[in-house]
Amino acid sequence: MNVLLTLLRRREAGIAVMIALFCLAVGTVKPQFLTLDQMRIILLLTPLIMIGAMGQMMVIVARHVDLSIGSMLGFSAMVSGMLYRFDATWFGFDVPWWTGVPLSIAVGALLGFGNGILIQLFKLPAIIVTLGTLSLYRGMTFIISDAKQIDRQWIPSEIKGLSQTSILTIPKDFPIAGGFNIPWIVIVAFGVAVLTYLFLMHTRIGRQIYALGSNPVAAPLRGINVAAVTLLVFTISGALSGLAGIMYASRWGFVNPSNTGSGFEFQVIAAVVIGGVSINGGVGTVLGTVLGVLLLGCVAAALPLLGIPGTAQSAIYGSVILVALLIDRTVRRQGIASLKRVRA
Amino acid sequence: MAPLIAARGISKQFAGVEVLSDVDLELKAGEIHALLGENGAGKSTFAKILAGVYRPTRGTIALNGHIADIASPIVAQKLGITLIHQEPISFPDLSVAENLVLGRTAGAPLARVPWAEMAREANHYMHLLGVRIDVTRPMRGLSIADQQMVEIARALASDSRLIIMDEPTAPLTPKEVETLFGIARRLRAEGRTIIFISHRLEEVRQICDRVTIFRDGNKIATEDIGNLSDADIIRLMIGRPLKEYLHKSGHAHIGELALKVEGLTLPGVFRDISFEVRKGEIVGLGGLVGAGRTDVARAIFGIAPAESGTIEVNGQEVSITDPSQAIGLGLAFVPEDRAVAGIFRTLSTEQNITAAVPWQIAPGGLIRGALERAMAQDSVRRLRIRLASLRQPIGELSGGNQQKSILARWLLTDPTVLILDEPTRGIDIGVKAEFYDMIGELAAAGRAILLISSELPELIALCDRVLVMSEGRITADIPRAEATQEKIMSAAVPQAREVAA
Amino acid sequence: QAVGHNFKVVYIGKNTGNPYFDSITGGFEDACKQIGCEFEFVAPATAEATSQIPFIEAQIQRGVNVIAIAPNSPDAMNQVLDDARAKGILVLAVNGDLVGNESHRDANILPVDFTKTGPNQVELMGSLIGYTGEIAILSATTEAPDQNTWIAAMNKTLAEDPKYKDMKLVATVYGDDQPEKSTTEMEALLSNYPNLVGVIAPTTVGVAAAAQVVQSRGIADKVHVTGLGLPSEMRDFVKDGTVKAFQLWSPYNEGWLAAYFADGVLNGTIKNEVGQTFEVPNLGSITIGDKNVMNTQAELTTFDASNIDDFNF
Amino acid sequence: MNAESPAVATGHDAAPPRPRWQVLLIRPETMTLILLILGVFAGSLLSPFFLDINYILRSFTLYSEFAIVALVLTMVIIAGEIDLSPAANMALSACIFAWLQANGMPIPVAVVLGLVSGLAMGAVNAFFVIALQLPSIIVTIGTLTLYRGLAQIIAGDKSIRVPEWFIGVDKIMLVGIPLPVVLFIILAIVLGVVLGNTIFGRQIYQIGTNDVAARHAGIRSARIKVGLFLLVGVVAAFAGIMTASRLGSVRYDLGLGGELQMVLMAMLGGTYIFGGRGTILGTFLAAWLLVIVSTGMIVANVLPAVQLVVLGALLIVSIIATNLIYSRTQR
Ligand SMILES: Nc1ncnc2c1ncn2[C@@H]1O[C@H](COP(=O)(O)OP(=O)(O)OP(=O)(O)O)[C@@H](O)[C@H]1O
Ligand SMILES: Nc1ncnc2c1ncn2[C@@H]1O[C@H](COP(=O)(O)OP(=O)(O)OP(=O)(O)O)[C@@H](O)[C@H]1O
Ligand SMILES: [Mg+2]
Ligand SMILES: [Mg+2]
Repeated sequence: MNVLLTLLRRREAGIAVMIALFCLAVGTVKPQFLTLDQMRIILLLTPLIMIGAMGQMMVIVARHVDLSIGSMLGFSAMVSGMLYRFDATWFGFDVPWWTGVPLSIAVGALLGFGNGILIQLFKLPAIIVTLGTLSLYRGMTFIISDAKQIDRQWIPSEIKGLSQTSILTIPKDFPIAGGFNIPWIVIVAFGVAVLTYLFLMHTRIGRQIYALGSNPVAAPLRGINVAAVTLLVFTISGALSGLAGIMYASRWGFVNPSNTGSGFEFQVIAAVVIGGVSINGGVGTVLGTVLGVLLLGCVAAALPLLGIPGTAQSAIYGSVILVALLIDRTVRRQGIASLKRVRA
Repeated sequence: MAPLIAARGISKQFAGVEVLSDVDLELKAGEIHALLGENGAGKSTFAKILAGVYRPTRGTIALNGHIADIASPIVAQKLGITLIHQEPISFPDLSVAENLVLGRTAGAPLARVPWAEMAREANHYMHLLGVRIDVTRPMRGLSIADQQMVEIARALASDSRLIIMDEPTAPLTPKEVETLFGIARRLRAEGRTIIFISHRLEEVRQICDRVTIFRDGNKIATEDIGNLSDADIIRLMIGRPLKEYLHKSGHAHIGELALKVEGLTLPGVFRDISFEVRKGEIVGLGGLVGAGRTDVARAIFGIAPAESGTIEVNGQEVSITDPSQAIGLGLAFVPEDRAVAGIFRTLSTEQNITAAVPWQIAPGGLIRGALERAMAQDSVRRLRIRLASLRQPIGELSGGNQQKSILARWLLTDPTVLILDEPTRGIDIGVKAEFYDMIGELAAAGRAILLISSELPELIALCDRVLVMSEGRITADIPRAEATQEKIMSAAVPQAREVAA
Repeated sequence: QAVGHNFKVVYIGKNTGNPYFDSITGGFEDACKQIGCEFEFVAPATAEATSQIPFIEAQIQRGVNVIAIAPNSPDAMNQVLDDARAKGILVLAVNGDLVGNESHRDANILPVDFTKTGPNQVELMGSLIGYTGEIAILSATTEAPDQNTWIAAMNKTLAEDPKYKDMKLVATVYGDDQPEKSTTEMEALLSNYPNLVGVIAPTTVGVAAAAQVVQSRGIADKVHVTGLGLPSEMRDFVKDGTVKAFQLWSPYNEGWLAAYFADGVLNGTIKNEVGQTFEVPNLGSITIGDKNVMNTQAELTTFDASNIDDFNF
Repeated sequence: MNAESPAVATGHDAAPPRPRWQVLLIRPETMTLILLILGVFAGSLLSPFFLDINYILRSFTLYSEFAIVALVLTMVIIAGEIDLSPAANMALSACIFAWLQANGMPIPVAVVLGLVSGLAMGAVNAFFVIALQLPSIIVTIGTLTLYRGLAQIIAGDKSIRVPEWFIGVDKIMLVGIPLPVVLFIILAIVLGVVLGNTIFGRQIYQIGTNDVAARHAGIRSARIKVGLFLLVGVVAAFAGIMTASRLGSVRYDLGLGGELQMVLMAMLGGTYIFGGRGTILGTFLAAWLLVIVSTGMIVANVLPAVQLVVLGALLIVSIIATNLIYSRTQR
């Protein structure tokens, strides 16, 4: 009984099972869904959401939410894009290809810091502030870019290469999985996940994020610097959105003031919620979030393969979110029941 | 040699209410010092000021002769001052071990979390306190007692020179209390200082060297424990001899059955609860924090209904699944936690008072301002609620007056059965006396009253019978004549029950 | 009633930040410099069906003489466009038409004769794959009116012209003009049809996405991508050989033609009737086709390594 | 106020009351009103074509559907919940309505079924939020995706036409005011009275202020919340069908992004996102503010970019102001 319970409480197990079942189901209809090749496609669908989800997860664990990530992504991507586009006219020389990476991250961090300041300084609810900056930052993106798209010819080929070339490539003539490779952005995304894990599970500040979300009232009594932690999580969320921004430029080869990053927040929050991060703060694991992202990736990759029209996609996403919520709910019910048992 | 702590002229105000005035107190190194006083005397507030939770409105604190500005819990921690809060604070989603070390000032933000050592250390202290909990399990779901033990362990682990324990023993069993005292003595031997806050004189006598007595936010006296008899202490605590201010409202004549509870059970919370309350009768319900009293009350009132058992109101068997039904049946429930379950902080006092009787103020659906105003006004007058305007948000009122307003809310429903859960908790002494009078009057007016209280004198003085709960069961039903603190305590504490049996 | 040449013309694009409209706008601006009219470009932030309505309302209120619009929806704007025309404003659909609702605009300016687009694309694809093998189409949305007319024409050509008898159209998929969606659809095509040799993507977003998939898989020698694309977006793919050739028209000329047409109509020098012919600088003589549709050029322009650098849009 | 005289035995423990004029004037609605007036000035400075009541009314019809839903949403937020799905609900019920009538069902029946579907969507939200006690923000993010998706499945991405005679609610004029605006005003008055002067309204505030205390006081908070979700559902459906009549056709992306507009209206009106505070008047004014600001900028051909910035800034400024005001009345 108890074993079952603890297994059930392992939210990750649940999602892993969901993913496995889903893939098998699709695989029976379309065998090519279970190929390495397909895995690569799925992996290539996930990096941006994965990176964004790591930041969002920290924010939600700290009992906040960040709706502005999409706009931060767009803005920071645009800043880098414009650097690449105009560096010659501005500085008279071409900047090295990698400059966009730190730049985007820095810009994103700055925007996130802005969110944090508003929230912490004026004691405002994060959901409203970020709803405001969602529109504010998007507008700023239009203004700085004069509503002009940065075309792929301006994005350095090395940047674009990040989503094609890779460190580990199995030689073409190799019997199994010939030519299979995992592009850089996927590796970067998982790298971010690992770092997030180390940060949240193995540093004092990381644990303080959980503590803050778990009991905001008691946090200061335990000497937790609430202001600092809040600012930190929002800054990180911004920085990661910035990273996702440059990754967007790499993956899609352009930066567009209106498309780039719009709707990102919904995908990411969906992934995080599916991953079992509790909106009430204090609860959530990197593994769960990663699995949540992968589940969404599998769904996205399976639809066209099954010939399901794109029009059905968002309905399916919606259902997935609600199902995840239902599972979460039942698991928590178990939790509460066991709690009562403890008392008598 | 300068005293470890020298507090001078400490005063504290909350929203213009002075809850501490000019308290001077000196603590020697290596003493166990008791703080005594009625509920709301200001003990916890003083403790919190020492621990940097509150800043004093006036006054200074010197450590070893040097003025120290204890600006925050972190500072207190650095100065070696640790507070065990009256209500244990915990981070339910973090493991027991983490709760134990959280807030250590040592280490950079990015310092590694030493999970292994952490667990080892936690186990060590848990063993020391003789508690058997898996330190890797999350805090959520621990009993209040266990949570308290973790708090204590935390204090020990922090190796501070001043440890303040605010009613640490309230939820503990005598055995646990003994272990705690053993440790306390050893700490004293190591030259550490302990402030021990408790309502239990015998405990104070067991381990304390000196006592300081608070009343209405003033320090009344500091004495060696040996120089004071219990009678002296109580006199100092409440200003006048006990019997005078707790007059027994004997004359209420006890009428027919109003509330009958039969085998009420909510698995895991309480079981087989049976008792009856008659019109005009005041039945006390005593026990330790976490005994399940509130949950029983909540079950009767339909907030968290029991799974089995029957409830009869005025002889009729009823099923209550929602408070609105309970109210319809003439039940009323003044909850234990005012802020959480009682008041609508930001809404006007008049709204708060009339909340339970909507249809009386809005015959036909539309609210009649004048009608509401008149009813609220009448309650304010009768209960002597002190406020500036009926439109004032109730949050701006003092605790006592908030509590009166909640009582007023329920009196408007003209209840036959009135359940009061810790009605005088955190209420200052003057208002408290008024409450005792009111409760007496209500009984005299033929209402049946179930009084849940952790304050033994209160139970003994006011109640015609005292029921005692322990670990979710009723362990005693003591008629007024035989009700003594000892009897109630021994029934409230689990071990004692086994001994008796 | 002649309004003179200093009339006010506004062009309402699908959405801001859409590179395609920069060059149309360029055409309008230059033409208005010549003519002497006032030109303004406005566009909503998103290309959602109703997002243009407040802008049309606003232009009516501002009393412009000409509203040129790239409609986000074939019918959502019918009511407000009628209001505009009732106020005597000349309403032109420029680049994209109100298919099925032509009565709600005065005239429609398209870059090319859309009936020729399908065949042109098929011929280009054929020339790339030696007129044999399995091909697929990656389109915009399932209901995109222009793409659907072209796709219909492609099917017809493939079926009827013996020249293409060895070319087999195996699938038509829709990327909804989103890079993400288009990419996954393209990937799915490649895994579902292993011996695919060509993909036609008659949409700028789709063709770029398809090219990118081919590029990242390094299968340019095996799968040929072509379609309708913007030189600015396709330049790299052409240069690295991922895409041999693709087609489009000159958006610039659409703006140019629209401005001159408006000037003529407003000043009575052009009769907005089917069959009428008139001269436009640099474009020569233009004929108003049925449903008052006119084109800037007959055939598509083909871009390849030889000429890609001559185009800056 | 002699009624209060006996109480004015102000004890040391009672804080002095705030003067009456403060109670009346220092409220978020005042700020909204001021912003509104400023907006009108700014608008007329920006463009000579702006200050034309008919134009403003006509422009309001473009936002009237959102505004109408925002009024109900205000009550939901005051009750301590939130619903982000109404815009998607509008689209789905409009699609259902349009699809049914396009497939030969008589318009009145189709309308009724459209409204019923809206009610059902409200019920789904209520089920997840009340019965399963899940946070409404997440639930409705889920249902917003789901409803929009279902609309897309029903309509594909082609648009469904409605018959000519059904087109043009916004062209119907009552005393020179377009019908949708009239409906908005009437609904505002009705809901204003309900929220301000009835037990139902009173209890909505009490639930939003302290749900636990409300239940202890015998208030059926679950019932009331369910009622509110259902109300939003059906009103959203109504708004969706009204939009169909205004546009003459229905697509799945009808009212896309409307949820933000609605929340924006409530917030600009001083409704407190965590419940317990806010008024219909505030939302009423905020709706006009929003229309004035956006149309003012559009008619002046201000970049949509700038409009986004202004709206975002407005929201943040107003929430800061609201917070200051409330914390002031809080003490
Ligand atoms: N945060 C606060 N805001 C307002 N009043 C407060 C606050 N904390 C305490 N009080 C009031 O200060 C007085 C003293 O409270 P305190 O908790 O110090 O009493 P205590 O001696 O600890 O009582 P107990 O024995 O019940 O713990 C009480 O009247 C209480 O209502
Ligand atoms: N093991 C536990 N886990 C969670 N909550 C608990 C536990 N034990 C007690 N509580 C909560 O602590 C509060 C006090 O416990 P309860 O009300 O059951 O007993 P009580 O005798 O009424 O305590 P009190 O003296 O505080 O009134 C209640 O809100 C109860 O739900
Ligand atoms: Mg205390
Ligand atoms: Mg209790």
